[in-house]
Amino acid sequence: MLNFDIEITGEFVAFFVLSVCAIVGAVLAINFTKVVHTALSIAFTFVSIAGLYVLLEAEFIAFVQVLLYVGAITILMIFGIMMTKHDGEGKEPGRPLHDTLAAIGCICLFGILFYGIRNANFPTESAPFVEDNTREIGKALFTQYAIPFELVSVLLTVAFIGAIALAKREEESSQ
Amino acid sequence: MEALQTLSWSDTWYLAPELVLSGFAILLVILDLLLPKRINRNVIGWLTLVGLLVSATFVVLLMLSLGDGTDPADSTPEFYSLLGGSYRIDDFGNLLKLVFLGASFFIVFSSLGTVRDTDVPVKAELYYLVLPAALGAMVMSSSGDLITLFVGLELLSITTYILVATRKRNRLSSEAAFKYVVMGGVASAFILYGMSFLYGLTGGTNFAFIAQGLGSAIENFEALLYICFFLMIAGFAVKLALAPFHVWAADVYQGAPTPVTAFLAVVAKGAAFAMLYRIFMNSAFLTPADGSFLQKDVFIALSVLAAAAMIVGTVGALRQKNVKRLLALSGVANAGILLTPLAINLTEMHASLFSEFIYFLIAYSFMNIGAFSVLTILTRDSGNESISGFAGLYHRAPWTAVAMTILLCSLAGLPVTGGFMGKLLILFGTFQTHTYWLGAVILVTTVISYAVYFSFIRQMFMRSGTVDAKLKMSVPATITIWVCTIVTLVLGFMPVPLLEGIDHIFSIPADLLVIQG
Amino acid sequence: MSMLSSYLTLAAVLFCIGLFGVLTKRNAIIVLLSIELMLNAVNLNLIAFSKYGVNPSIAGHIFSLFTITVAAAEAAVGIAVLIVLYRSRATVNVDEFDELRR
Amino acid sequence: MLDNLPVLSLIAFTPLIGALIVLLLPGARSNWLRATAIIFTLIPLVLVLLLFAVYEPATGGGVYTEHSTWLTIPLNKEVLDMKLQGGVASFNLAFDYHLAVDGISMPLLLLTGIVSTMSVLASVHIRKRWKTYYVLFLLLLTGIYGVFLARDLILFFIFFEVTLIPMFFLIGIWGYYGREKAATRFLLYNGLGSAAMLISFLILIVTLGFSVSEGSNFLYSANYDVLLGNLSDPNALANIDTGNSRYFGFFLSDNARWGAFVLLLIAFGIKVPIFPFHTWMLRVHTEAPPAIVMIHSGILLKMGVYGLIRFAAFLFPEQLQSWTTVLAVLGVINILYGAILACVQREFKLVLAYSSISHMGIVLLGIASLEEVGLQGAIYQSVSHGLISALLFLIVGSIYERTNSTNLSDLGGLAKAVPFMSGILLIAGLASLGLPGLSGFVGEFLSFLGLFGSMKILTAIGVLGILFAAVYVLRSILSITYGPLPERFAEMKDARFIEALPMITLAALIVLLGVYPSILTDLMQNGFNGLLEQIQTRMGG
Amino acid sequence: MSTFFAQYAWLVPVFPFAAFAILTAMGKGMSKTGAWIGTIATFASLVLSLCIATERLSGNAEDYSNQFTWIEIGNLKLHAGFEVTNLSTMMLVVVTLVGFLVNLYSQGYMKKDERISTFFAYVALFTSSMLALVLSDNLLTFYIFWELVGVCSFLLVGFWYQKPEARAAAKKAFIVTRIGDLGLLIALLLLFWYMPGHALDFTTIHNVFDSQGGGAISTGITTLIALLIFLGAVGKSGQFPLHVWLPDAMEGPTPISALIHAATMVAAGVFLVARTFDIFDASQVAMTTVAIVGAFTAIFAATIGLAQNDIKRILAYSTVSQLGYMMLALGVGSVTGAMFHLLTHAFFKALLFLGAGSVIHSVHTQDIREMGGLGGKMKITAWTFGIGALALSGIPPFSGFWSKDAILTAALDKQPILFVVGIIAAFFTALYMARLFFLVFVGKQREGQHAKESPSVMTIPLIVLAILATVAGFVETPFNGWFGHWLTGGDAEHHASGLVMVVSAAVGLLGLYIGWLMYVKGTIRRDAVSSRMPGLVTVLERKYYIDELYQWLFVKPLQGFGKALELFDEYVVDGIVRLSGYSVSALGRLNSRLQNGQVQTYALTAIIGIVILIVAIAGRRFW
Repeated sequence: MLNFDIEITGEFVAFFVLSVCAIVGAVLAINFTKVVHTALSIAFTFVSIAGLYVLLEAEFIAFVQVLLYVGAITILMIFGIMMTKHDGEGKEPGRPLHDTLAAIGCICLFGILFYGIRNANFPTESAPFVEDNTREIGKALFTQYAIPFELVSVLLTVAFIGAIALAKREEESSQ
Repeated sequence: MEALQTLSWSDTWYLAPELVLSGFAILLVILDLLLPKRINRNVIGWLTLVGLLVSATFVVLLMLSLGDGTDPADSTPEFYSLLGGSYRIDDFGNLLKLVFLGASFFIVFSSLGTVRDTDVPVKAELYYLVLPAALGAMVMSSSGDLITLFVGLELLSITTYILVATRKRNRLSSEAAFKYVVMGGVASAFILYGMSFLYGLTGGTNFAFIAQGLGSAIENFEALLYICFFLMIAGFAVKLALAPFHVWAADVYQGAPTPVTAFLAVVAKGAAFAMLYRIFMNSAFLTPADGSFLQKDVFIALSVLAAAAMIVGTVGALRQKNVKRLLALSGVANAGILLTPLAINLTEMHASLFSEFIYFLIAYSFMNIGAFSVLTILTRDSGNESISGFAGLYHRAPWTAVAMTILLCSLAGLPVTGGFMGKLLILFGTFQTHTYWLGAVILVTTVISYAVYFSFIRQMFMRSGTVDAKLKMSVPATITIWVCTIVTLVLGFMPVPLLEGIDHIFSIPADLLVIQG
Repeated sequence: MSMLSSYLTLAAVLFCIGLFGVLTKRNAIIVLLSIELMLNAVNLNLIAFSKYGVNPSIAGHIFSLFTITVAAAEAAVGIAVLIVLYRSRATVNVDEFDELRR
Repeated sequence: MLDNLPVLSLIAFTPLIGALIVLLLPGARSNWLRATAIIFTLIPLVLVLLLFAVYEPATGGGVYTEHSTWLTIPLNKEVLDMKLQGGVASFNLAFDYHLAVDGISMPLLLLTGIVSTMSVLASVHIRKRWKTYYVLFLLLLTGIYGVFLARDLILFFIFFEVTLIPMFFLIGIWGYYGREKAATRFLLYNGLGSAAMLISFLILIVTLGFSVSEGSNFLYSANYDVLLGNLSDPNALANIDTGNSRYFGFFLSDNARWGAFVLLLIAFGIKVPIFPFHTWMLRVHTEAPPAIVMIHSGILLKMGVYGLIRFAAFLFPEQLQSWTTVLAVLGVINILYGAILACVQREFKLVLAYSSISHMGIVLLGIASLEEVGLQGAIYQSVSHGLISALLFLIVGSIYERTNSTNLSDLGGLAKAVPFMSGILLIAGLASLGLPGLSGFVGEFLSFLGLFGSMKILTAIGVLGILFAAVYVLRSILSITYGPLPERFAEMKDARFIEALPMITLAALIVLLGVYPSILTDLMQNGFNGLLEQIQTRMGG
Repeated sequence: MSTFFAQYAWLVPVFPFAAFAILTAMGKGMSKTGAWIGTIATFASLVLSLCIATERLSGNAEDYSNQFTWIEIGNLKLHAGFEVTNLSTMMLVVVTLVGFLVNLYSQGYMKKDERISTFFAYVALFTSSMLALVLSDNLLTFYIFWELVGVCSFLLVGFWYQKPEARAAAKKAFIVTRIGDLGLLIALLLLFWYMPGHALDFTTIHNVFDSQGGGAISTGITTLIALLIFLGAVGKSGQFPLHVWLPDAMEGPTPISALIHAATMVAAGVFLVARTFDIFDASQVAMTTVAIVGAFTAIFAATIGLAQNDIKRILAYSTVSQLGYMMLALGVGSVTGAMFHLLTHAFFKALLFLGAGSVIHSVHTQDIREMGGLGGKMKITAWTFGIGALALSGIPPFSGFWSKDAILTAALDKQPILFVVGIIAAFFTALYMARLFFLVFVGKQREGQHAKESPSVMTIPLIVLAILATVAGFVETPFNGWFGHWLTGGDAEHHASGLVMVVSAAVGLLGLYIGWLMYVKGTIRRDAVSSRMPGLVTVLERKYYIDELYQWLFVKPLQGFGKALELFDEYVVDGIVRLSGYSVSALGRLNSRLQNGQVQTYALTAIIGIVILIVAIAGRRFW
């Protein structure tokens, strides 16, 4: 079942390298105890994923990925990290049962997913793809996906306002 | 794909309810910024109500403009489809939208005058954020496309994350919000993961596409398709708080401001159901039944979850002393019941799943909102969220106690209330399809739930509280309580008009299945 | 093993790592980051399907765009909530957020 | 004169109207409340008595039947073509508002009227929250009348449940020390019973209740008469096994029949109660206020009997027939178990509770006989036990009010202090132990007589119960009324008029039924025809 | 016509019932008048009974019966009705006569009691029920009144309810007889289902069982029915082993002992067997059983009577013994003998009880060891009591002699052993009667006792009964079988047996003589037996430990069983209920343990949940 004989192509090599980077980044992120390290290594993973997007001919998405995740989200996180103090990291007693169960759960889930993926009978040919997919994306966004697009704007506004409303310190004078 | 459809100005008519909501939301944000601090933010509450009402009016108008498909000569379309079917104005959506808007209306209405600034410093946000949340819910019930669905879901979720955290001075509120964010995020991830497979295996995000692709998908990727559905089930189970995915609910309900709790219990849950119906009836249900057990198994999984939710919710509520947590667990049990019509699937014998569902949803909404309104009044009075806060309520406010009793009877499914009729209909469905075990679970958990709900009644009627003074009632809350009580009774005694109405306008092929694209 | 399978497997690995992070990491910020990792795995899935899927289409790209946006919003709200929480608890340890219980 | 009135509805719903009126009266005017409650308890009694006067046993109560559709719930019209007969025009679930009276329900209606009136009179002992009390009391009455009148399964179920809630309150608010526990126990146990009943009912509705009316209008009916009709109709879908359950879910298989039957047995067995489902009622007997126990022991338990006969027996004659031995054994266990336990109790109310169990065992024997004599005996015994236990608890209430105890070791010699009450207590006791000339004997005798034809040994063992009855009745009553009178009771006053009135009435009725049983047996004359005919045909075929 | 009065026989029980109704309704307000109402009503019954009797004495009067349908269910009918036969006429006369005399006597005896009207009400109810029982034409009606007399007996035994002993005695009386009633009830059910046409009336029973050749009912069932009926009779008539209640029943007022526990009700058992004699006659086993039980009871009770010291208890055991005689008579096939003895016994035993009552009334004790020499003070009582004692001891020409003679003759015919037993019992009877009489009336008077003769309202009944006890025997002598003929319609069974007459008279005299020697003359020391065989005397004094035996054999085990069942009920039946409650709530606890506040636990639960769900539901398809 585990059939790994794959043609070694350029794409594959690139995929291999990037995926190793992504996984290593992710694993490191999980293993680091310092938050900053974690944030940075996860950013590394995000960049690797962006690379994979390029490989998958999704340059626009890759761009957005870098911009949003590596830029915005990770920065947001570091921002958060800096705002919150984090002294007593890594000193708590472990939770062996919990961690073991979590590991078992995740591994089982992965096993199931892997079984599904392995058992799938994917079409070997990738269909010819539109050249300028950024334009296509733009077109689609403003035609067929206009409603979700507008909605996302509402969503972002709400998140923005909400985040401010929550995070802002209340003036002592008020009420 | 056919010629790309774009939005035109004429489509604003179809989107009017949604547009009204987003418009009001933006307007109120600005208003809140401009209004001087000293002005009581109840104004925003009232305006929120106006927005909800206007939106509801448009929904009704849209419903009236739709044909019911009974008369072949009638050329009025049974539904409107926008953007290649990615957004649908049909009776499924409209009915649910009305429920969401109505529920939101009563929740906001009853909270007017009971929410205290000391508790919720950002009162304006509490009110106007209900609008985008309701908008999200409406989008979820109306979309015919995975992407739209997802965005709607996230709009609702993110808004509710914020709403939960609005008791800024309360340590519990932000903890609840955090838990909700984590669980909600994981759930979203699961749903998305499942959706990504659904997209990948069928080649479309539109339900029409998905339906077409299912046939070959089941041949080639049966296992992956199973996984895809189960991943989505997991995500939805978290959103719906079905056991064993329910544990967060109690914490979040407890931490949130009471109106938000009611919103979570009614609107958020209902919206998740709307999405579940949309997705599962247009994908899992349409998988070919011969040669694969996929369809059967998915619905069995839903049945199992429904049963587990009923059992765990009821049993868990037995030992619960905090009213909000108790109602959360009761909500878990009720989610199980609400899931049942879908879980027993649409078959030759059982075609009334939607009317069963929506009937009980309506009944459930009213009884929950009523109960939460009573709770709001009580917690404002004493700050006591424990069940003992109800002690001696009969002596302090006899009529409220009576109303609460009726609402509780409805929650417990005792005749003659909306809860009873709704449960009876759902039960009848389980028996029609010979799913006796599920029916038995419903009944037995219902009986156990008597112990839960009657413990309130014991407190209200058989114990004496620490305070004897008359309970101070706020007018909107009182009105809400009585509206809910009366509706509950009416639903119990006269279910037929509503059911006939639903039956009249609702038709499964046109309104639930998106086969025609 | 086709490329698609490889991508899917990678996505699955990342998803599960993310999940494991959510389940085990004590630091609330890492938990939030792990959720982002899960969402990223999903995006990878979507893009891979968009190229190699049964019916390759741009829809996958769109979907992932929305996902990314939504994830950003979610992260923002999450951090905001965390900040409020931190103010009252002076910790970001998830396992110390247990005042709501039973 | 009753022909033009919806008399059955009036019987069932006047208490409800009374409840609403009481609700509107000022709570401080206890006299008004009492008077209203009494009036609205009396109205149905009078109506029932009028009905009794004009009731013709030979023709049955068909004239008074009220039948109209109540709810017709549309099930979605797109029920895919079921390959039955072409297109489907409509598909409905119909609950009817169907009230009827016949030889089986008539005696129980009389019982309800009488006992409820006595109980409302006995409610003088209620000392707090009159208004709520009377509202709930009247609500309870509506439920009880409804149960005995309803001929639609769902309507029946609703009335059945409606009795639960007021009872919960009545026990829980006005009961003794352990009232809340008792109330909860009552609610849950009976709730489970109702759940079992509903399962069974729904199985019946989706199979037996299915019929095609007028072309392609499909209907699930919950109407009892429809079910009965389909049961005996060989062409009904419920009786045709097509072997394909997916498309024809209407077949009522043997297994389903058995399942439904056993569930009904459990459901009503809890109410009766049949051993081992009896523990809940012990608490109710001890904890509830006596006026309510009068209703509970006097009427509510009979709802179980009624249900057993009306549903378990009439709808499943075949199953019942093959289980008569089981039923009889259960009956004998009930008789002896209750009786022996009653012999060792120290608390008078518990003695009475166990004696109720014992007496209900006799009812089971009557049902198990499947003979007209036995079945009539079962109803007769129910009525008689209803009157007797109501009387006993009436006295218990009066005694408790004076002595603050009903423990046998605390009491004694009351015959000296309260000779009238003691005398009535003795009469009730003697009736309870089956003394001829009092109603208890007739019921027991008829039941035994019925069963003896088919199961001699079991009946003989069951007859032993009346020996134990003598033991526990005399033991307890004599230790209350006979013997030296303790000092502290010397100043006790005998029954007031308001107490004496119901006592005398009930005692007189007990004597009347004992001496002139034809009052009831004539009434029941044709009540069991349907069942007996079915059994006959089955025996023949 | 000859059934003129018989048609109105139903009025006989109605008079006393009316009295009962009036007395109950009027309540306490009429103590003196009340007594008279009861007495007059009984007198009316007596007059009517005598009219009927006269009517029937005039030759071959036809039996008259009348019935109506009591309950009609389907095609089954249960009747109620009355029937006048010679047998029932005799009983009518006995009951009304003794009843009237006891009423009269009670006027004096119960004078001081504050509940005198209640007393008379009860007596009236009893009389009424007893008369109705006698008149019943079928077994069901019979059973109904059979129970009613039982309950009246219970009420009257417990009349002085404040005495704990009275309470216990009343309870015992009712419960023990109920054991017998069970037998009768089951017999009734059996008969109902086996008799052709579900008939229960005595005439049909007579016809069915008489023509045994028809074999309508198998012998086994017949025996069973007969034995069950006999069980009823055993309970009511205080036969061994259900005799224990009768001596205890002496806690009731003495007139009651005379009326119910000597003359009438206890004889109802004998009457029952006589009434259904055809059933017994059809089963040899049943007959033998009746005879043996009767004979055994006769001697058994007589021996106990020897060692008792309570005047009423001695008489009570004597009653048990004499009822045994009657049963013996029935067992050997002599209905006439039984009924004859019933008749004479009713008179002389009522006489003895009333006499004893007179004594008790006067000296306020019942212990014969505290009495003595009363003969001088209470002449009438002493004389009449003496006559009664002689009649009981079977000394000719008193009535007891003749009736006992009839029984012994029949016994000798059938089975000599039974005869011997009877003779020995007769000896003991004479002996204890001598002891009783001599200890009470002869000898030295006790200090401090101011005995005086009772008022005439009490002595007149004594005199009347004394006359009857003397002469009643002549209706049936070995030389004149009129009574037997009249009663059974058959040929008189008079086998004049000189031997029997001589022997029975001789043992009677011997008993009296020995008693005289012991208690008057002192030739034989009183403790002659007790000093030599103390064990025996104790056994007799303790009534063969039967009560104790029952206590250990039935009462205690049953109580123990009841307690055990109570535990079972509490811990097993209810325990399971509670356990299921607990387990549900334990499940709830499990849920609340899950809610530990850790969001990661929640997520973990969810993940494990979904993994299990997939494995369980999807996994089975791919395994």
